[in-house]
Amino acid sequence: MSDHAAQHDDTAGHDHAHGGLGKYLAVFLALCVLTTMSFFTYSAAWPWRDQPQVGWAFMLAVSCTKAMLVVLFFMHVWWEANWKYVLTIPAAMMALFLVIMLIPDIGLRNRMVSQERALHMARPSDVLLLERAGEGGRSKSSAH
Amino acid sequence: MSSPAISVPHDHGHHDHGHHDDGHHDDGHHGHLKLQYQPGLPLSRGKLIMWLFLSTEIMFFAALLGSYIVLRFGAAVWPKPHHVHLSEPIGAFNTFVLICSSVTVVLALEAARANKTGLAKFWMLTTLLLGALFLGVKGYEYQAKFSHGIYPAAPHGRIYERPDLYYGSAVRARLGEPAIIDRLKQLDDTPAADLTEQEVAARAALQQVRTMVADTNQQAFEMAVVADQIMPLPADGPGSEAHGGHAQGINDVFPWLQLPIVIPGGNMWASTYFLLTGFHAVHVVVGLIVFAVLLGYTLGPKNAGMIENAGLYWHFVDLVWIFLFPLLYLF
Amino acid sequence: MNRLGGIFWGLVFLAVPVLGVAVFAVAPAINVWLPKDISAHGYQIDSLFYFILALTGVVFIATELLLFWFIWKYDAARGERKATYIQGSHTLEVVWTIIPAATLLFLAIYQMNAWANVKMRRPDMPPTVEVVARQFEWRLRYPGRDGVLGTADDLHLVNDLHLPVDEEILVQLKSMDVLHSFFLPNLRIKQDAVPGMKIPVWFRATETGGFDIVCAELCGWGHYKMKGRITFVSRPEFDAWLDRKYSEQEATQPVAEAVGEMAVR
Amino acid sequence: MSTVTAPVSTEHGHPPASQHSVSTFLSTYVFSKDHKVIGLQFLFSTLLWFLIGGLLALAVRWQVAWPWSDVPVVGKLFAQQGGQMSPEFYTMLFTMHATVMIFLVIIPILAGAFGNFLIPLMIGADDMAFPTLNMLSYWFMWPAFIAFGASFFVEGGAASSGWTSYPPLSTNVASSPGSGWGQTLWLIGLTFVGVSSMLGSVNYMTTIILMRAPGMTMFRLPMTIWAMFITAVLQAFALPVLTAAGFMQMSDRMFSTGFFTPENNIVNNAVAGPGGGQPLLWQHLFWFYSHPAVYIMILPAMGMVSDILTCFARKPLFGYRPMVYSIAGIAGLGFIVWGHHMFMSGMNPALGITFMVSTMMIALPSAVKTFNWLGTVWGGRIQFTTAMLFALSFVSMFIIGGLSGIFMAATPVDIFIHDTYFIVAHFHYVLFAGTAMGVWAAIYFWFPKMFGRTMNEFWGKVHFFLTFVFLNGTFFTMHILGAVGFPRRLADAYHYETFHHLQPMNAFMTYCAIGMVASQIIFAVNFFWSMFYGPVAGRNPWNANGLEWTAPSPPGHGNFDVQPVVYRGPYEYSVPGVEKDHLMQTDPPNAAAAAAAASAH
Ligand code: HEA
Ligand code: HEA
Ligand code: CUA
Ligand SMILES: [Cu+2]
Repeated sequence: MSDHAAQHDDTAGHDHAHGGLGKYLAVFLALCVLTTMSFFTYSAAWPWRDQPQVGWAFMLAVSCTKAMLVVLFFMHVWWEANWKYVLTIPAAMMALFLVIMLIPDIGLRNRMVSQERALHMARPSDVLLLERAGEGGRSKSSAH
Repeated sequence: MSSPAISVPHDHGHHDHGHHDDGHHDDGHHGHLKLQYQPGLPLSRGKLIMWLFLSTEIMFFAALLGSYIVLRFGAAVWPKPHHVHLSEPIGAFNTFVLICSSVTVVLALEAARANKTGLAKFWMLTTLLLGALFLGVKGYEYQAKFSHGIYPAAPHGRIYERPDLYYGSAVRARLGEPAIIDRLKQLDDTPAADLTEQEVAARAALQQVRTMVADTNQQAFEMAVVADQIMPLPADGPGSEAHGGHAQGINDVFPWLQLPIVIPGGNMWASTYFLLTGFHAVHVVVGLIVFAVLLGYTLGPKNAGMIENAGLYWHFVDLVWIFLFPLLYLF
Repeated sequence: MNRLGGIFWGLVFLAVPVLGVAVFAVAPAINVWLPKDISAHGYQIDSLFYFILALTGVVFIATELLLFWFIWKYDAARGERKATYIQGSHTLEVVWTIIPAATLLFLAIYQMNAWANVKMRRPDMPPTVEVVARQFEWRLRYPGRDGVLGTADDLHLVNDLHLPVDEEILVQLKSMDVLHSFFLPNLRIKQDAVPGMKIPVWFRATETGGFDIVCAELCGWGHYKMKGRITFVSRPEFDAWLDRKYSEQEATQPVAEAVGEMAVR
Repeated sequence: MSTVTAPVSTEHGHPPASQHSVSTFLSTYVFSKDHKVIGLQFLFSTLLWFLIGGLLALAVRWQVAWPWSDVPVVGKLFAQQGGQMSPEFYTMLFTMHATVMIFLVIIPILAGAFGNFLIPLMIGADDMAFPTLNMLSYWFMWPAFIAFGASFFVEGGAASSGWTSYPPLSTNVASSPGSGWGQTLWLIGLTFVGVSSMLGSVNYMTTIILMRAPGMTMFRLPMTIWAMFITAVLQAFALPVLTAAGFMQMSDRMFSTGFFTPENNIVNNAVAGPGGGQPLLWQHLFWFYSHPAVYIMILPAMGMVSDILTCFARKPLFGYRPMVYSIAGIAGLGFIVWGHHMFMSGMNPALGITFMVSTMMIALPSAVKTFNWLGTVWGGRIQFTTAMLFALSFVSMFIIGGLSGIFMAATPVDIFIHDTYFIVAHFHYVLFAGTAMGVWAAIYFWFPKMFGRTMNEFWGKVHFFLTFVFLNGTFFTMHILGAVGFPRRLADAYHYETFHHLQPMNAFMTYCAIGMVASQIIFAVNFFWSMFYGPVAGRNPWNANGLEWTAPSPPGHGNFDVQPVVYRGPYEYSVPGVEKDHLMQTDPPNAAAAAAAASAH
């Protein structure tokens, strides 16, 4: 820490003009609203209830917007030079590339799955089974 | 080389005074020359190294999150949040807490720059408290998982993937443990009058479970019924009331039972959930330590750089949560 | 540094390409070379090997000789000449980027077919045999008389793989515990066995005889001794062998059953 | 030429020496924040581990050549079977050999020792940007030293699943009986190495970006610095992925999570855990780091060799900018080729094709580098110093190692040679014959700057000659062993019909390996002797032109006694029309001033 401590922020001068309570509060409100918006996918008004992918895409878009807001305003990137993208964009690209390359072997691992494994793997039918057991079984014993 | 002949050709503006005025180093200074440097990027060393560090953190969380994404979307079944006692409102509340703390830390920075040291301290303290609150809520959530037996642990967690023979024999084995046999006997002998209505019902259900698993020739559906009695999976989709929305299982009524439970996909869920939130929590803890240290300083313009760097780190922690929250709680 | 220095070191560096080439020239003669290839596809791999050997051989000899030549010629002890002041050459840079780029791109495209033949163009047929790797043995399962894997009449064996010659073989490769690798040096086949995955491996042998099955992925202390044998025989012989093994198994049903249980579970 | 030496440096070095000597000793030599001291700490530690790694290699070689025969001398130490090696011990040997060599020798000697020592000196800074962090990055190596070292002595022995540590072998305690702590300690050690490297790399980047001497623009940086800079970028971006994967593996081992194990993974007749994951996930994450890591293990050597070649060829570097761009190209491409280690792993074969193409392409920047080195030597005035010989051999050997990489990059050929000694030959050529030779070049070259004295040239050359001969004897032969398909990691392969005739060849290689390790005695003696009794070196014994040569040898605290100002690029050798055969980076532009400066020297 002491090393950091030593660094007086001599560029602080740049930032003084920016920011300000009002802007931060606006960003804060936007973040809160966006967070609440993620829940929109759960509401009855959401049209794509049987296509979860749409909801996921929506929520990721919301998250990315939130991330942008935090990076741009709270992390002051909006007011500063673009050099920070030099670091973060390649990192983000590499991260994305890693995930994409993981898809065929891990994301689609069930394509090559062995019977021994499949036999012990949870299946959607198990969930149905449990749900059916829930309806039948609980009404029988009626714990509630 | 004759030193006087060389004069520094340009004045390098404000950012290359860059000598580290490191406190620990100061006593050594009179010994050597104060060097001047070529202008590099228009920012302080502290800020640069912090951004570089954050880039490495991006890769760290990319590996964790990336693994989570492919493991999850490759799985045949993934539990719904309710199956694993994950509560969206609590998660959303924690998101809110972190957003607030992100605001307070910028406010602390602004206050410090404006030389309002008292105010800066106040905001810093608020940030610290918000961070602690976040951890507290996290701890509460963990506790809820643990108490339901939702964790991966050697040699086995209590989560079973499918209501099959293996599950049945695991329940049988648990019921056959000497300590449990005693408790069961005790329970059987308790007159119904001494029990609540719920307990009586649960006792009946338990009786049913015991006979069902005793028969080694069970069908999958019977095991599903057993699993449902022990810890029911809520059948309702999204939109239902959150935690507690499910009916109480035997495990909930008699916590000492700790019978194995069935959550399809639950083991991998638990593994990734604890991995991701665990490492996020570790980062929060580090942030709190930093804030605690900062509180020991005068938070004026002189130390604004420190606050800014700590803030950058804190915003990053917030950023990770911004992605964790929907991925873990809402998807 | 005296004059001898340059000459001496020049020769030391010259020895690298000279002896290097010599080693590769002598190796086949002393039978330290690619083992006999008995597969239908192996020639593609071997010829690619030779092609790359020739290509890299040329690059190797050329660069090493240049290095030797420069060491020899530009020894400081040779006269009081000043070094050439040259910062680089744009043309040269372009040339020695483009030529290797073209070569390598060609190589990349040229080999795709061989790769696809061995790993991507899976023959459309039921598996001939299932190979399940396990610490430290190869468990084999033949479909038995009904020709379907996974039924009660499967034939179970360990380490002793017999297959018909001149026929397309599809092996279904699995592992029970850790990673192993199914390596058939004489068939130019290698494929890791991964627990939880079933991986198809196909080949066609062109010669009869017995050959090694090597485990080529570290799988624990006994990795070195995880040896199997693969024997190619003619179809009639194979059928006879299968029959014999089958009756042996029936005679000792309970034992074989237990082995089978293990292999599936 | 002035010979300002040690006295000056002590004057500058530790002013408060007289006051409290114990704490000064600690803060000067042990918990020092001076980049030079930290660099030397790294150097000594890594050389020590180099020795250990080399001895482990000898034990490996012994078993391969004469399986199950009594191990001489040390045999009694691990007397499992009366001096004879057990197969599980063999797996530990090569695992720890590779772990030590890679994580405790090559990476820290390049980035830690030379990165630390050279970066501030060559860019004209008085220290790293964050000296305390720098000190921590050294001290974070110690838990790793201890963890790796201790792992030999714990119950069940050291890690034994190869340096690649593939699960489920590594995650499943039952799969290698008795291996309780070894693998866990390995993971702990790896984490600390990771933290150390991460701290180092962000610090180096900051230093190189912000603390260059006036006039030292990015394109006036010596290649060493460029290489160190890009290596730091590689580390910063690749390492966290391994750290994350390491934590996942640790959790698989300790909490039976199943990131890397499938369902129903039966080892030794027992189900291992709930599973649910995929073994290939580890391989992807591991190689996402470890492929860039092989470039982390060679780029700094490439940079240093470039500097040494120019100095002793008395010529500018051929194609400075292409050299810089090719390093960047290697780094960039290095991130998208990791799958070439997994061609046979069960990875999707279509994915294999994309990785094959990118792997082929990564030979391009390497080609550019190789040809530019040749161009640098061409037309020079070569001085055969020990450092130069090692640098030349780096080029010569890297070509061999690189070309064998092409065989493996060709997926169909890799089917046959994957996991054979062909691979072992490949990576020893790039790692040992390449990087280690580069490191020796750098040691001989910068030794005067480190200790103020030069190493003995005659014994240096003897060391070079013996190492060069023996290394080729050991490793070149491995290519043809690989061509037979001789598998790696086998304690004894002679019971296979295919390989039974290869024992004499292996015996030959082992003799050479013994010779190679024995030759290092010459080096060790020369090194320590020269530290105290070698001929005193001036500031610039090689007439090189980098900034580090304007500082005293060894440089005092703060490095420079004169503010360095840079007027030119790093390779101004044999400039036409200039009398002197080299112009320092600090020599002012006009000829008159240059001449004046020359006479002032
Ligand atoms: C410093 C370390 C280093 C370096 C620099 C390299 C460089 C390269 N490596 Fe290597 N590699 C390792 C260390 C290294 N490697 C290690 C440690 C392993 C094994 C890990 C393990 O399994 O334990 C390995 C394994 C390995 C494999 C996996 C093999 C297998 O397990 O089956 C492959 C496959 O493609 C590969 C390829 C390459 C290629 C194409 C290069 C290229 O970068 C080489 C480029 C250079 C040249 C090509 C030479 C110079 C160029 C010319 C003279 C121009 C003309 C050339 C042509 C036109 C061909 N390497
Ligand atoms: C940088 C990496 C590096 C280096 C330098 C070496 C060096 C050597 N290696 Fe190794 N090796 C690997 C990395 C390295 N290796 C890796 C990654 C593997 C794969 C492991 C796996 O499969 O998981 C491997 C595997 C491996 C095998 C294959 C084992 C098997 O698969 O069964 C063999 C076999 O011959 C071998 C031999 C050698 C030999 C003889 C040396 C010799 O060159 C060693 C020579 C040693 C010295 C010359 C020591 C010198 C000492 C000093 C200089 C100190 C002086 C001291 C002072 C001044 C204080 N190594
Ligand atoms: Cu099985 Cu190695
Ligand atoms: Cu690689």
